[in-house]
Amino acid sequence: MMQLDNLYQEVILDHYKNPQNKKLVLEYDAQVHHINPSCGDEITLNVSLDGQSIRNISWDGVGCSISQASVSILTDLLIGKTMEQAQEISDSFMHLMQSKGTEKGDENVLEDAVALAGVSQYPARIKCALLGWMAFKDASVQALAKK
Amino acid sequence: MMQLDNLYQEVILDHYKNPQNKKLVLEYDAQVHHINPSCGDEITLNVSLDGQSIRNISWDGVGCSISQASVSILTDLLIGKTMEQAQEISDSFMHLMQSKGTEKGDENVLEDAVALAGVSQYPARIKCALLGWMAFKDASVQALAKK
Amino acid sequence: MSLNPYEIAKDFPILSRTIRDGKKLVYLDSGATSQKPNVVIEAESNFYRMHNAAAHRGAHQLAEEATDALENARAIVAEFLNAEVDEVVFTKSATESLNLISYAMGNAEPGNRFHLKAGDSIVVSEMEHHANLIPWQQLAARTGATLKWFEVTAEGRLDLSSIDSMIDATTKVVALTHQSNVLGTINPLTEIVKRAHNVGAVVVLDACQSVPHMKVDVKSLGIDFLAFSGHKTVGPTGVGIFWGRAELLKDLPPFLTGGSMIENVTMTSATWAGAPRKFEAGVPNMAQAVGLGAAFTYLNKVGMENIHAHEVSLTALLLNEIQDIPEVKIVGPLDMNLRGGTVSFTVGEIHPHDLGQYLDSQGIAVRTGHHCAWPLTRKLGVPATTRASLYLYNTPEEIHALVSGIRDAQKYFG
Amino acid sequence: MSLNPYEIAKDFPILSRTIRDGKKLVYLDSGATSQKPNVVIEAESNFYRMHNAAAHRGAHQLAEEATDALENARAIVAEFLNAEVDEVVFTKSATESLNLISYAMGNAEPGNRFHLKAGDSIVVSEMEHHANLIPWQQLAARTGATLKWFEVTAEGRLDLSSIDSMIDATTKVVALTHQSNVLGTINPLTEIVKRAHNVGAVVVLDACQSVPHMKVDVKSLGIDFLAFSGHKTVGPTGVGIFWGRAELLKDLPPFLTGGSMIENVTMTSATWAGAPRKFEAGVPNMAQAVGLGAAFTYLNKVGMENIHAHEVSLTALLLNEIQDIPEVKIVGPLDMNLRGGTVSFTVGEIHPHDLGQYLDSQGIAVRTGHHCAWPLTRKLGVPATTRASLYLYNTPEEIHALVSGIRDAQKYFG
Ligand SMILES: Cc1ncc(COP(=O)(O)O)c(C=O)c1O
Ligand SMILES: Cc1ncc(COP(=O)(O)O)c(C=O)c1O
Repeated sequence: MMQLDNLYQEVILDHYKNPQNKKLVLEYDAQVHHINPSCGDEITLNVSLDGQSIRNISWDGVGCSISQASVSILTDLLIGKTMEQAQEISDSFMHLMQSKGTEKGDENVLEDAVALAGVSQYPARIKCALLGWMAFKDASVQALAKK
Repeated sequence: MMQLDNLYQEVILDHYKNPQNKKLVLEYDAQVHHINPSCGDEITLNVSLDGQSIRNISWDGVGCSISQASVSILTDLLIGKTMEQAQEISDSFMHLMQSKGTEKGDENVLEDAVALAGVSQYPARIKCALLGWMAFKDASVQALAKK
Repeated sequence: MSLNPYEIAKDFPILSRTIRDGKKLVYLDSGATSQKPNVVIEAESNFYRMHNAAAHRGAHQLAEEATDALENARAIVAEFLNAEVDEVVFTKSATESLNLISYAMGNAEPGNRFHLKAGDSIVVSEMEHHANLIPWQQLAARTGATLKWFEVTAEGRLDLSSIDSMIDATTKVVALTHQSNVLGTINPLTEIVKRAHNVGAVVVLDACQSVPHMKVDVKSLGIDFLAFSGHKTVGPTGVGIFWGRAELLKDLPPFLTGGSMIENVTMTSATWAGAPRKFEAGVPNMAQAVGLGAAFTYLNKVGMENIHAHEVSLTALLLNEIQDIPEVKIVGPLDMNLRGGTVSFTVGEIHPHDLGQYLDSQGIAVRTGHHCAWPLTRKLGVPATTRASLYLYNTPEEIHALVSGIRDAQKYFG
Repeated sequence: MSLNPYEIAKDFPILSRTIRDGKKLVYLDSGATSQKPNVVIEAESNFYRMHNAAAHRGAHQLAEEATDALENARAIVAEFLNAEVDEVVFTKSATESLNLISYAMGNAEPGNRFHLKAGDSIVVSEMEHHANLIPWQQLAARTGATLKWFEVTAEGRLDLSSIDSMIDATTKVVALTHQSNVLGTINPLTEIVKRAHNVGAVVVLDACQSVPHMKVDVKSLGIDFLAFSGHKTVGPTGVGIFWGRAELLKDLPPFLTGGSMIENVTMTSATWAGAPRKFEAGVPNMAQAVGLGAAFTYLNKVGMENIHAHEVSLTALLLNEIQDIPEVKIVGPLDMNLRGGTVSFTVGEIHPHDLGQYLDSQGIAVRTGHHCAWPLTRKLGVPATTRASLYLYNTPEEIHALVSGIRDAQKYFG
């Protein structure tokens, strides 16, 4: 239909309607609460580790389809991965977000997250897509520090 | 020669070179010190009254030809006048300064001070011409209050 | 006489540009910032091209002309507000104006009428923009004074039921928005001003959302200080107004210090010029002040009554049509009694960001989020809202475009 | 490569206008404010005509474009100064920038590295502009800290002989002008920065008169904070820069509070965004920031080295010719060692106001008075001076015009 469909890909709307791991589990190594100051979107995110592996990520929050889908996809992607793998994936996602629409993203690394490629053409929405990723980064650093 | 001659009339340059009453007399009813904050010109002015009459005005200060000539002319004009007459003359002078070059001033009231009419065309210089008049106003109010 | 928005729109060059895939721009975000007519843009350019010099700082002809241009703009603003010329202070924005008054009060020594201390109170409301809330929080924290606030009712009105206990003998300042930038609510001032003055408090009015849209007469309102931004009133960015009653400005300490606001300076101390100079440190934002003068001249020509009437009729149309859309919930008054042309709403489960993005794809510019009034948004029980804010150049067609856009978004995200 | 001022002057529309009775304008007052090239005027206009919306506050296309324009301007300024992008804060002027740092330090709580108290000291100099003096006087008065200052020698240089006692363990901040707006003196910074950092003090540089005229690299200077105004650097009025090192901006409390500088807000408290946002409350002066970006792009194209070389050669010419005039006395350095293109002087008994007025009648714009550096003027033992300040568009003919003008004034008032 139109340019907007690049932003709102099917995958994103699916995750938005059926968000993964959107229920805070009670056991965690670190919990963070992040806010997007410009729109008021909020997220609480719990991380638990198993040595250098990510045992679980769970979350709750309010936000737009982009921020909700992005964190939902993140949990699918990162649970079970090592911290090193998670770092790689995060870097790759960050890179995609800053690409101003020039890149499609590596499906082998980013899987469903490539559906968010269109966000990079809407500068004001990049921070929506990053809200969950920033929260995860913060939480995983805290969780590692605790060990 | 040119437009500037309206500003620097012979009378003004004469008063500038030979300022009248520019020597503070020691006896006075009120002494004030006024400053022109934009250029740094300063004046100290003493007033002594005799009932409702102006017995003497003396002054000292640094400033441009306009400010020096204006206060010199003021002393010539106002010494010996009643406070009421002084008020009339001051009002007339103030009016002339705000005339933007449209008036010549009433020579019967303002005498030599009509030579300052050209100042009204140079907005930045009006406060030079008024420095002494403001100081006199302030001093005379103080002197009256004292009585 | 009435206003023809189609003719008006021709004066604003940006309104003829297109958005995204060639969509005509429908600009419904004037509450954030208004667009500028050619006369304003050119007034600023012409100042640079013809008269630029440091105002109040030179005896040469350009400096005289720059001074004239600046002071002429001040006179236009004063007349617009029915204020005295020396009561009008040029700042960079409403935000600076509100920081000016709150910092200046913080600078007041004991004995000064503006001095604040523990036991004193400052009254604001729950519907304040951050710019009229945080500076007062900070002042309270610095001085030990208490911050109190009027609550907002479910209908989006100030709850004045407790006015006598809210504004009491401890109150030194009541700082209030004239019109809410979220709800569109216009606050009734008479009773508040009367109560404030009865207890010896001053009233600071945040007029950001009123001055652009209706006649604001500082004398008949009876307020003490007023703040607004030029950029919301078809003027340039980078200029705002702080107005205060002459006898109050006399006692109010300065805020920014530096050149041109002084009477005398030594290495260890300084004394101040009179108002407005005392509050205008440094080389002024001359071109922007001149542009603001041109903005008010333009608005005067159109007529503030016409502008207000036009906005009332558009807002009534919008309120009427938007309420027919299923799942739309308006936050703020549903009728036109004491309300302006700012309409915020939610649309079912569609997040405002997503709705705004969809509307943008249709060329329609609205604002989404908390609109810098986060405590209010929280109080309303929503994470965010979508806001359409109208101005003189908006048309009935644009209202219809918004309404259709919302319906289409419902299908898109449905 | 060198600079052709006759070609440059064509870029500045005001320079082709006439003064008084049809005299060609000879603008020698760039120290007060510079003139603007067409590209700067148009950058501002084009922003309004094409991209105007509230930056950082909307998801619609215009808001994106406005944000891009603003952030692009920030990147240009950062590159110009060799700074990091997030270290560059848009203010309205140098005056605001200097008030920002001094008020922000005043807001620092005990424990914060910027907290000041009795026993601490602030060091300035006798050659400061009021904008870099009064804010520090006020901060000292508010906190109980002591204000100290470097004196100025008869040659118009900083007297650094007492540097070790002047900057000592009590010193928290050294605030200094880079180039005097009266004397033209360029202050040597290496020793001062070293000494300040040795005792744990920060160095604030007033770069109003240096950034427009020579390459200023904040990293190689080693300073901590810097302030200047856009309008003196061929940019618009209403915009200034505050720069600070990233790790310092992190700890520095905010100054103006309001919208867009927050992280979270409730009715009773607020937390802050990171720099630069933390220091930019409210809708920014976007058009002016964009104009400043265009100004630096223009200066880069001409080349700062070329500009500096041009001014050095004109100043040498002026110093040479003016000293041949009987009764002329220059205040400030007589040679070109560490000196810029600002030359202040007295001419016998002719009062600067009268001299300035005469020159104006010939189309020559200079400044007269204390140039907002009253303590310095007093120290020099003169009530006022006449100042010629040069920039890239000035020509040797204009220097000759000034010199003849002074000689003619001597005849006129002789
Ligand atoms: C050295 C110096 N510092 C500070 C200022 C203040 O700049 P502004 O008035 O643009 O804020 C000026 C110019 O007026 C200046 O020359
Ligand atoms: C009600 C209200 N107050 C204050 C402000 C702050 O204005 P500015 O950001 O122009 O300083 C705004 C707009 O942002 C507003 O709508």
